Amino acid sequence: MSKPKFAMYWSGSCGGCEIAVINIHEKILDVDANFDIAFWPVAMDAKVKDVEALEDGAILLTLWNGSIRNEENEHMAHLLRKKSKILVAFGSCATEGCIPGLANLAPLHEIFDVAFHTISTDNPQGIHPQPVTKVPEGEISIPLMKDRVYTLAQVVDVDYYMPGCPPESHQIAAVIDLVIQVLQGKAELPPKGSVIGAGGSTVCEECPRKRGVKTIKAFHRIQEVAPVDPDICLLEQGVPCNGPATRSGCDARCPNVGAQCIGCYGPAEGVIDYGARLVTAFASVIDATEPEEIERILDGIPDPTGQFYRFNLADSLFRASASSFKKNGQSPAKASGA
Amino acid sequence: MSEYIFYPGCSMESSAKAYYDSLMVIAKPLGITLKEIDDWNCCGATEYVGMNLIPAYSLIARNLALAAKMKNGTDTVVAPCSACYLNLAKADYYMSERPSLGEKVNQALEAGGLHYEAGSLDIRHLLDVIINDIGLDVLKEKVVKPLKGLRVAPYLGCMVPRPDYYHRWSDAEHPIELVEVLKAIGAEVIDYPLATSCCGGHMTQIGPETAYELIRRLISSADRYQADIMVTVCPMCQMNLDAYQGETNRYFGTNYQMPIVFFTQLIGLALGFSPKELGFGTEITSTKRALARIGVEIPEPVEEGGPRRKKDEGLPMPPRLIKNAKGKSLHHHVEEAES
Amino acid sequence: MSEQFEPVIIGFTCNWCSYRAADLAGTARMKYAPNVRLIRLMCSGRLDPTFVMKALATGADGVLITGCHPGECHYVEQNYKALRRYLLLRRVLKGMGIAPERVKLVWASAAEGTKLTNEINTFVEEIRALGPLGWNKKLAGNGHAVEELAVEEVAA
Amino acid sequence: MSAETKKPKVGVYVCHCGTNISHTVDVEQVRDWAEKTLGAEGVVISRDYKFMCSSLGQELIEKDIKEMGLDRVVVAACSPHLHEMTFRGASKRAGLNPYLTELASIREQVSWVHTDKEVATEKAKAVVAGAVERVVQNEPLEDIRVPIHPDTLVVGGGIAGIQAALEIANAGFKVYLVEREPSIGGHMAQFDKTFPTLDCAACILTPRMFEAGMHPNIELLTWSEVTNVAGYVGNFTVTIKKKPRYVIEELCTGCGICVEKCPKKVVDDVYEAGLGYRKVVYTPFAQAVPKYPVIDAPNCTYFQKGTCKACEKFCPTNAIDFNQKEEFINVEVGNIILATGYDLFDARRVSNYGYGRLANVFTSIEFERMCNAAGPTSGNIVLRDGKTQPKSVGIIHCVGSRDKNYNNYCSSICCMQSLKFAHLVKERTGATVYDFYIDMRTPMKAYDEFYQRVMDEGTLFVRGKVAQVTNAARNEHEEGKLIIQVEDTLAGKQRRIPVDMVVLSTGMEPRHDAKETSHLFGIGCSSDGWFTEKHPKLDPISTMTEGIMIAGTATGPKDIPASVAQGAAAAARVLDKILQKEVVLEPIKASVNQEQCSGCRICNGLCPYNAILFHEDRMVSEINPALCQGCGTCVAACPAGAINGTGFSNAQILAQIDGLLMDVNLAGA
Amino acid sequence: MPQMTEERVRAGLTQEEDLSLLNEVSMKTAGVSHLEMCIQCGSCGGSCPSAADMDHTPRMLFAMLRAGMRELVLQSNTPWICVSCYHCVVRCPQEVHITDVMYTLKGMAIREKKFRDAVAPEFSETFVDMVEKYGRSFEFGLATRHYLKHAPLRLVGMSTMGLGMLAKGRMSMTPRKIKGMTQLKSILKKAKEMELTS
Repeated sequence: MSKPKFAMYWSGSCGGCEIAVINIHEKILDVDANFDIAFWPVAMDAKVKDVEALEDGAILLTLWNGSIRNEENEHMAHLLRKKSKILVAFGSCATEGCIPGLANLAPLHEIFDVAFHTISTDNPQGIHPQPVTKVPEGEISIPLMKDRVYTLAQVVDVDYYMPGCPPESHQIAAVIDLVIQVLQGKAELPPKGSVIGAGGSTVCEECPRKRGVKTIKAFHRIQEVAPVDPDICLLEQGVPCNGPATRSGCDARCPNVGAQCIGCYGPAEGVIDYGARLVTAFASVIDATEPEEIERILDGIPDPTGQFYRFNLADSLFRASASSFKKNGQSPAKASGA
Repeated sequence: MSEYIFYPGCSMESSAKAYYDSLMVIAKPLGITLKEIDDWNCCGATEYVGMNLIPAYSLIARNLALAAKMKNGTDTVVAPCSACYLNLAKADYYMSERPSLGEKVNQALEAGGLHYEAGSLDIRHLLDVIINDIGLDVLKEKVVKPLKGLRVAPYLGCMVPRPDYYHRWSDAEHPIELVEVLKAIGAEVIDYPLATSCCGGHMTQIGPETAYELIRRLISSADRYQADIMVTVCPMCQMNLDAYQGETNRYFGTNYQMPIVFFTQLIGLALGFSPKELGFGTEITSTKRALARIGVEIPEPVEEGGPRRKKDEGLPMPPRLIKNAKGKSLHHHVEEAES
Repeated sequence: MSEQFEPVIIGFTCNWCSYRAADLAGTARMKYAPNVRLIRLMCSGRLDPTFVMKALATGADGVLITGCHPGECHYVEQNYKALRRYLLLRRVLKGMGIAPERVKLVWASAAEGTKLTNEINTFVEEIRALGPLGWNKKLAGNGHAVEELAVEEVAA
Repeated sequence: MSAETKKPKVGVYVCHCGTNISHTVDVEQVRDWAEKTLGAEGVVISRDYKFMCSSLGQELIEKDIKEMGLDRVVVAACSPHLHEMTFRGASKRAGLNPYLTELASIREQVSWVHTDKEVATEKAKAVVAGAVERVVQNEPLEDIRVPIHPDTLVVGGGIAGIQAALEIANAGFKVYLVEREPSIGGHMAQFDKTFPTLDCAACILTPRMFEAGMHPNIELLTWSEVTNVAGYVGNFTVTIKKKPRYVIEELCTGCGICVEKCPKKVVDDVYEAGLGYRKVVYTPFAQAVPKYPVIDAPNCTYFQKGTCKACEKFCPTNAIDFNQKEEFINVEVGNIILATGYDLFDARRVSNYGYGRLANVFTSIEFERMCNAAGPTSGNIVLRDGKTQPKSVGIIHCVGSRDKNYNNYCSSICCMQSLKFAHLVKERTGATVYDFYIDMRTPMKAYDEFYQRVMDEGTLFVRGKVAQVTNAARNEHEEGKLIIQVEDTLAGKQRRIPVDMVVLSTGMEPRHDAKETSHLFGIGCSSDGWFTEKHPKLDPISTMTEGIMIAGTATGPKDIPASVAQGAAAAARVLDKILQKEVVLEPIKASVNQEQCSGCRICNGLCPYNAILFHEDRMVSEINPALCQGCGTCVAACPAGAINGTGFSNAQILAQIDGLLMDVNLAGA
Repeated sequence: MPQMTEERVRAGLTQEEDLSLLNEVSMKTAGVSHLEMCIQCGSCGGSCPSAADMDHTPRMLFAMLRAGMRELVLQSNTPWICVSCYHCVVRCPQEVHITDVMYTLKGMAIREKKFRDAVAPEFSETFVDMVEKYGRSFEFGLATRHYLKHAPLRLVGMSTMGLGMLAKGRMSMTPRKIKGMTQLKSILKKAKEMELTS
């Protein structure tokens, strides 16, 4: 009996998720022992046409890492969806857009400008990538950018979600164990649409810091609080820690080492908009009744939108900022060369 | 040192020169710096607003727009003339109360390249600034020659305490500010009932009989309470009571000789300045007799004229309501009587 | 388009004050702009910022939040919590490029039918002046071609 | 998502409300649209009817529930505050959980406030769509029943509070009657006569006071104040502060020797309204209930200087105890009646009337004390000098009332009070009486007849709001008098009327601490400061807070008969609840999903009822449903989305938003 | 006819043909006049220091405005006798801007030439002329022009006082002109074009 097929794909993301998978150490051997790795560009050579040649549903499990930033990403998402029985949105980029999703705060032309025409870019000829370029050998093309960053589930049907930037290796190992047990008939898959490899509550559940009833008179950036009390809830010390609203599963890694949670595990179970939870949570514990005083306290959070949507913008109710919807001929098809 | 944008008003250049001179003299010791609005125009008095609406308010607002340009660390405009103070404050207030008026006025101002954002300036009367910014303590400190024995009738008139759009004054009818200032410079202040009644305003010009009656009421009341002198904060009031006193006497067959001066003049005397530099002598009804009472010798305490409240018999009275500048009442105390 | 833009506004009302003020406005046959559609909450404190975002993302042009006057909350002081959330929410909206003026918090007691109608009329005019938000249309784009949509500039 | 498992069957019922709705909303169009467009949302039937709230209308719904198996109902009609109970009742009768029925307000929020029929019809559709989407997300809920403690707290021992306490006590239930002054009796005890019958106030009030003082079911707590209220209808725990009397009640016989021997007098600002004096150890008045005196510690020589103790020396029963401290007691009650009364407007604020400046200007309450035979002048109407009888008196109405500078409302009693004064002046002095009024308001039984009687007695009425009272005489004739300057609006001329005495008919104001009181008891309070009724007409003695009633002038100016009636009515309501033994509460409550709670404690400080407790051991928060009042603030605040609020769940509200914006998205599609 | 609600006044929403006399006056008055809120209590007429010389008390004028008695109101001497003391304004229980309404009535009477005694209107006009000419008030010019026209005899009587004023340096015989006359003129020109409902 042949082993079931496994695939992992890397779209719009940093690649940290791939590293996280490798970080499960010898557990990776279990993957190889139980699966036939059909397609995993990072780990082994493979061709898209080989995937296209597979029967639909031939791959048992695909871990999709990365956001949908361009048409190639989208094309591959549709392809792997068709070829996979179980498609997992793996990591923050795939589940909620993650840092690439912050591009949704700006219009595409600005993104191109920053990438190709600012001082940090060494581009003496001012080259601006074109969708189609004529070369002596003929035409070559690069994929078109989409208007904004999409999560995997916004493009194709997704079976499971595994949050984290990247997902914790021990959680990956646990998920792999689970799948193997399912293969061996020892366990059942969770219901479709579930979040796997994470808890249902939020980071505070796993955070060892002591917490009391919160009344906040001022917010500070963590580096401005000196010294940070190692045993007391960071939020109580005025540090806007995203922990209360961020899904558990990471063992409260950041608060454990004295840094505030920045929210990479996304919202808790059933939450519609991650940022809204932080708006209401932080605002609720402010100890002031006069608008001026409240505003003064809020000044302590200089970029609330950035802080509340660092990982979740592409999956928020708004998906993007108004300016990213701007019509301005920014698409590479229309952008003329430099 | 407090700095203010200064709107003198037309009278300060002419009929109320004494007001202007005395203000300039006392400003320095009191720590008041006045930056005159560059090229200000007439506020329109009570006449312009009686002709039309937008032009009248545009006329006033030109001054506000010019003043706003001078905002530099201070956004307070000080006007010594009651009518000017009221007109400026009123334009500012109505331009916000009725945005449609504000818009139109600004359209007119734009024709002259100006603009005024209603509510962006704080428009205050000189007396308000002296009592609330400089303060009675500083004033008392600077007094070198208390006006002991001079019986002064404080005459505030109408347009300072009323309609009081921004609730700056302790009361619209019986305010205490002028009384407090006069007490601070050592004067004996009489409590007569007409301190904020009308001097006749422009009626001296257009309906003198009406005006004379109003002038008579004021002077006769001050006289009944044995005032030596009346003190005002307004050029129009001073003009009417002073210059038309003779006419009034002729009309009613009376012979009042009630001098009336500006409060800044009396402050100046108390601060040790000479009568001449304070503009004394420019009044029509002579202050000579009244002034002779001070600085010459310490006079005997004068029996207070007018009705006196009896305390030791009869039914107790409620204590008087002292309101703070916002018009809120301060709680009253229990009056005690040992039996 | 010569036709006047008719904004669609979602209004959140408190069961004890503003919803009753709306009832009162009705009973007194006061007239006001028909652009606001009300949702009853037990208290302005119940207002989850999610509701506001949801309304704006789903096609509303503005959101009106109404509660009891400070110090008069039926549940003692929950309207202050609404106030705090509202002030932070506005900052987030601004970051999203949405004019914070599209969301407004006003106080109206059960007796203030007139005030509520005036606030509604004023707010409708304010939103009318801001123009359509049309977030639902923005999101409805197919992801490839960017639709021609007016986008408001928000001052930094 | 639960709705997807079984497709709901929703019935939509659109009411014409006679023509109240159909005049501005095309009801048939809404009906058709609901069935057609909202079919996808689960609407299986849509009907319209002339009056849905009629028994026939309700039967229509019941029939459909039974025959068509509807599991959700939307009635598009009036405000839920009017008929939500009605239609939930209909659903219940047909076997459907009442909380699966929603009322969409298309009358108060649509037909009555808009004029354009087309626009109004579109809005009505949106409102209906919102309600349909919402009702699909509704969950069946069960009413909450709580037992009622049979004891009652009455706050305020004026005539309204006394009446309420007596009614309940006479029915056999225990009442705690709390009064912050040393004696019950309230304002009425200060009055001389009552209008229009001219009954002696004391003669009709003191029997009631004694009855309340002696009643076995009434526990009188005078010189006491409520400091804390916890719990909810049926089960309040109230903390009452008993201020130290410095007199041991058990030993005191009320003989009055201490009062007699006390060497110090102070102006009595309360009972004598500042017009007379009392001793430092005192009972406010002869008929006080209870009879025990109180030592006014701040003014007592012993407390100030450590010497005197005259009262202690002379007390035959050793009842004086200078070491008494304030004491806090807790009582358990099922219901509370607030009858905290009013304050008088401070007439000094109207500086143009000269009160506090001009000696012979008096307030109405001063004048009451002056007329009272037990008052400082033994009932003689005299000037401030204490001896001269006035030859002319001016009485001014509406002082501080009907005036945007002070209070914008009519104080309702001042016209009659002024007429009573006019009569008393005439009767006792024969002086000329001028009565200055804006509008004469004499609407109750025998009131206008009294007006005519006073007219007949020769009082000179002047219609005009007095501009000023001044002592600035303009001529001999005015010299030494108070001059009332007024426009006689019927003559169209300004008049100056010199008089010897002016009486200001001052209005009523909410208690200065009414806002604090409303917070303490968790009831509504208008911006003026009057307590808010549950319904101004149909339920004037209830508040929005279950179990707390209001009576008397605490809700607004009223006269004695109205206050007494309200006291009795509030008592009847309380008795009704006591006899029902339990009370039904709407199941709008919050609860914490213990699995999802992270124990962050953000919600902990948000509940004003302390209903959220934190389990340190399990590190989770939990809500006590008995204390939860259902405001939903914690639901909105939970960052983990772990708190659910029944009746107003996220799912319900988000669905309602979708429904309300359905047209926007349909148009866009 | 739309009601003259406070909201409408604030927003300046009106069309001339919609206006009743009461509403017209309300519209032409600075601020929000609250004129329609008058309860006819007479506190204005009672307060007025010069009521004795008025043919109608202010309260009566308001009733007449409500009754639409345009001619009678504009012919009344009441607004001209008003001394702007604001006693009535602070005492008015309905916050009617009484003094400002008087100004409006004066303006209307001048425009419609309804006043019966020309002294006061012409004094106002002279004053306004001076201000529009110089940007500042010019007491000497004003007094001489006014008295010459209306009270030559009084001028003689007043001359002692006037001379006194001159002698004491309290009256200047030459006007002072502001620098920005052109600017002021263009502002006033534009303002006059825009008079709310002219």
